[in-house]
Amino acid sequence: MRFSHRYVYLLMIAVVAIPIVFGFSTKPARMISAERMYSVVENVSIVEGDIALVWLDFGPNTIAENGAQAEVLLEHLFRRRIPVLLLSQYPLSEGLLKTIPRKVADKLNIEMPEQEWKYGESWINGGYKPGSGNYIQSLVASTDISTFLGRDVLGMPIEHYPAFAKITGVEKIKLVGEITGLTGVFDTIIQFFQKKGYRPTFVHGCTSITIPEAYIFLDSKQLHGLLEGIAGAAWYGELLQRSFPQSSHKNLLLTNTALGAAQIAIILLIVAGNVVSLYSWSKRRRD
Amino acid sequence: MTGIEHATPGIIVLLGLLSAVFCWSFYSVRAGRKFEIRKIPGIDAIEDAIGRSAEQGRAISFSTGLTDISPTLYACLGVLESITKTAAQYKLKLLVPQYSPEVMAVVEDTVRQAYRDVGKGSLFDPSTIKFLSSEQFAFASGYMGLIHREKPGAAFLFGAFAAESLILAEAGQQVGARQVAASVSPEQVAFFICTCEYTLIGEELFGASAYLSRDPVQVATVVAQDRVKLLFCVFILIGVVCATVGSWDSTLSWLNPVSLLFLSWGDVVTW
Amino acid sequence: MDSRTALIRSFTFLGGIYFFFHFIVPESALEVIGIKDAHPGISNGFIVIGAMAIGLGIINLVIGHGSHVVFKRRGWTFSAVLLVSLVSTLGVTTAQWIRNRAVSSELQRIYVIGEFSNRILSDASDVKNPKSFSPAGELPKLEFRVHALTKYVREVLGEVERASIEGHGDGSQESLTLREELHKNQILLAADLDRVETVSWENLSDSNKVLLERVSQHAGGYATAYSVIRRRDAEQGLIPQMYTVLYSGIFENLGAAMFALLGVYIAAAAFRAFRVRSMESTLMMVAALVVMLGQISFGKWIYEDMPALRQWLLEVPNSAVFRAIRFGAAVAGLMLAIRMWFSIESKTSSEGR
Amino acid sequence: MAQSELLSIILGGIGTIAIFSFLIKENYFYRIFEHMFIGVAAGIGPILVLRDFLWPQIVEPMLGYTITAYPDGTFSAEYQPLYFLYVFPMILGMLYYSMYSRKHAWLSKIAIGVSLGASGALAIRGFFAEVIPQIASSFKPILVWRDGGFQAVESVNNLLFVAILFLVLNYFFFTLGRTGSVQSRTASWGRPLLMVCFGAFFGSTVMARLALLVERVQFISRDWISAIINVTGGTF
Repeated sequence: MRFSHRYVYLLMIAVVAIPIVFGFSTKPARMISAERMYSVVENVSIVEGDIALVWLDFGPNTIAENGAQAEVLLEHLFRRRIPVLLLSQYPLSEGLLKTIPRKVADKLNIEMPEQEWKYGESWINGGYKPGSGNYIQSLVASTDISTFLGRDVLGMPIEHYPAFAKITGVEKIKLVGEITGLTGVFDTIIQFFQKKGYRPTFVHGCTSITIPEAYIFLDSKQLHGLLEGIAGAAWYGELLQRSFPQSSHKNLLLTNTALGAAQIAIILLIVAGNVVSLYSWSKRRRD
Repeated sequence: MTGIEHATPGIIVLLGLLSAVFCWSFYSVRAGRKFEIRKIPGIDAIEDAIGRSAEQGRAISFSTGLTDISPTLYACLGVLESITKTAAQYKLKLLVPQYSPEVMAVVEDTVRQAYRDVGKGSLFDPSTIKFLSSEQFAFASGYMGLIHREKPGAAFLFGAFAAESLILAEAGQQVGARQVAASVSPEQVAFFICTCEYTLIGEELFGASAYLSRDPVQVATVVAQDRVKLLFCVFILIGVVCATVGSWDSTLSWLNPVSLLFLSWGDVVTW
Repeated sequence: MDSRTALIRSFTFLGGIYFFFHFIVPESALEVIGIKDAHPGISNGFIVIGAMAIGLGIINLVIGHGSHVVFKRRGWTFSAVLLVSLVSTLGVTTAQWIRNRAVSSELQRIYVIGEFSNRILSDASDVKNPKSFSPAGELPKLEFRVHALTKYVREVLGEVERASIEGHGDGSQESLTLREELHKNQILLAADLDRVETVSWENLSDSNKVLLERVSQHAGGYATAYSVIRRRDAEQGLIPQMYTVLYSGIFENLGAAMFALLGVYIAAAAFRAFRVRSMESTLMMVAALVVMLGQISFGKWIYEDMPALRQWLLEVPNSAVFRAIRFGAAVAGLMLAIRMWFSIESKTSSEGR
Repeated sequence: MAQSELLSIILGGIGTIAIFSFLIKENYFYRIFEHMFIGVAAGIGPILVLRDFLWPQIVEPMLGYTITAYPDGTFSAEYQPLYFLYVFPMILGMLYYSMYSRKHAWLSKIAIGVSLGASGALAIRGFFAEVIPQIASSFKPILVWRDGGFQAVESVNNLLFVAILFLVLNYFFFTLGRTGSVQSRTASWGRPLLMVCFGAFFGSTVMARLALLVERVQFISRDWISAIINVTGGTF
């Protein structure tokens, strides 16, 4: 009995490793909510001085899922040349606020050497903002967000960056993205990030555990687009690749394939286990 | 509805009511009224597991996981105490891996006391109360190693657990220990059920020590908590009826027992 | 009940009394008696008690593994590994901490500029009850304070000038913008000083107000730019590098690896437990399968509405059961809480022998 | 890439493999990293408590380090002697260490007592904070009329919700019904429902756990390997 478990362990690792190591990737499954999200991001209308706000509220524990989501969303926004303000309500994500946009920008810079994506133009990092609900309320209420935010993580005044200098009111924030695996965080955003005559486009990336929560808002049309775990990110990547053929998301597809395979493996294991026990049971019945 | 920082008049009344129930149960138990506690299926599993490791002369281990100083810990200590006493009788080695230094102090105290109570104080060896780590996964790795080296015949996992629950339970499973788990974190119970001989669910953890010890005070506590729950059940029932009426005739939608609890001092005074 | 028991029990009771009253007494009343503002401080006091216990863990480890090493017991080499990494981590983290404190106390000298000029303003505009405290009782004259300020600022600017000769920062884009910002504010600040020194400070005229405000503003910009540069420097050097290796290299990676074990264990658990054995195990298996199939595309092939079914399962039955469990546990917790607080025990586990 | 980062990746990779080697059997390689992990964690923890709590929140105010001295000899604020009261909890906390002395071990029970008492009283507040909102949100109309119409689906769902809630609560009564009473006979009905709930929890956790496994495999097969190549110059 115990020995067979080693086989199970081995099987799982193999199932996960083979696609990643040998680069087998299957076409991701179509995700409606991810498709909705793609189209809203594609069609959000931006004029000079408008920005997008993206909250990265995840730490090492959910980076496997949320990291990929953050990357595809940022890539899309960067490609559309929408300036992104990055904030976080979660202390453990401070490091990621630096690395993830940098990674995406580097990718694009290699892809299109003639153009440039750089800090201060394509994105700025507002850092960790404690006080969740209260903070968001006062942010929304403030009539001059650039001054309300004060300085970025480098200690630069936000006015220092032309693209972000003139965020007079919250109305300038056309799109709000929330990437998190924490429960209750997105609720606060939906609750507080609005005021009379202003509701931005909300997009959300959630982990497979928090999908149910997110669905509630999707049904009530409060949420305009959703990335469900890796699968959602993978389909989003697929869509990006369709409109920007040179953009590749090999890793993402591999991860998605590995995950799907592993999950199917578990289901098959359950089935196999039952078949075996049923067989031995019927055998016992016969003799 | 946000968390409640300060008691409203309604809550104070409710608290008074609950304390009354509490006192009543203690009084009636003291007065010698007998309450039978429904058998909690897991209990046999506990005694059985200890018995087995006694036959094989293997150690037993008891972990409170990530529990900090809290009522949950208090409940676990009740169980630990009676397990320790049994272990002392059989002269079994008892391992108690620790997560929090503060809890360690409490646990060591309880275990030492339990040994003394059965007159085996000399058997108590402080080194079996091992501090592993205050970091979730460092603790888990330490526990895995410990279990595999000491190969206990029985492993008890009582208290609050998080993602590491499965790692701990799987370790016991691998060395073929008979495991009994009890968790107040429903998310983790599923993993215990898959890997342990028996799993006490949620409140059963609180009932267990009363059942094991038959100690009047603990019995009284269980009696009290049952009565309080009954009270709340009635409360919910009323609430549901009110809500239904409210939905049928929206002019009555103000009917809501809970709203009484949220009346502020100001409202009461003006009232 | 002997005196020790009595003592312990009374301490236990006293330990709870504060929080109980803080809960019972309405906020307005707390405000009146001044508890409201003191509350964070007081609860910190309680946290301190627990925080003092941190040493226990280390003592336990050192005693346990130390004896292994000393008496060369079985597996003493591993104990040695543990102790070595414990000591080195303690050393490095402490060194890192001290180092950062040194940097911030250095930066404090610059932050004072802005703070002090603001303070001069606020004190001068509200002479009745000034915020600053002077051991001499009476605050010094405005003129004197401003003079002290300018003198101080010149000193500091000099220091930083000398310090930043050892070219700070890496050549990266950020550090360039930073130095630009630093330089800009330095010039502005110097200009402000000149103007400050030319005007009279007999009393606080509006033009003077504006001047001081500008000083504090530019000092602020100057301070932040410099602080970022210094912190970036502080990230160089051996200690921070060792810290990175210990923290990101060992601590984070091993944690992630442990966490990842769950990926294989969960499969083993499912394989072992989800059998059509009893009604219970069957129900559990079916629920798990529905949820799993509901979240992968594969599921839709089996049954079109699998995701919807999953959704319903999680929203209706699951949340009801979850609530019932938490609810029961909470009530039981409350009863135990009361017992804990009043240390109600039949046999005397709170007795001091 | 900085030396330290490179070293971190290499060490991290070796450590990861060591942890995974446990899946075959408990072995020396694993043991080394297990002890290293515990050692490092034990070293980081206390310093964090000291650095982020004890020093800035307790010691500094106590010693008046939070007050800035201005160039003109004045101070940002007057020293608050009340902070010195923190000495008492400190002394209380020190009592924990008496557990190492045979003679005075009982003193540690005082510190334990205070913690128990405090957490007891706090739990009373916690109870109301947790339970009241839950009760409130359990008040679901079991017959739903909205905008003039009867909502069949919602009604059924609410009815189920309430029914399940009560059935499971009933399962957790221990002393209510004497054997043979209605309660004790219906008590077991809650259990199947519990199992459904746990199954669902299990299922919804699987994906997240697997994601972590994938992350590790990627770390080994990409970052770690390339770091090794980077160091050895690809000559192996």
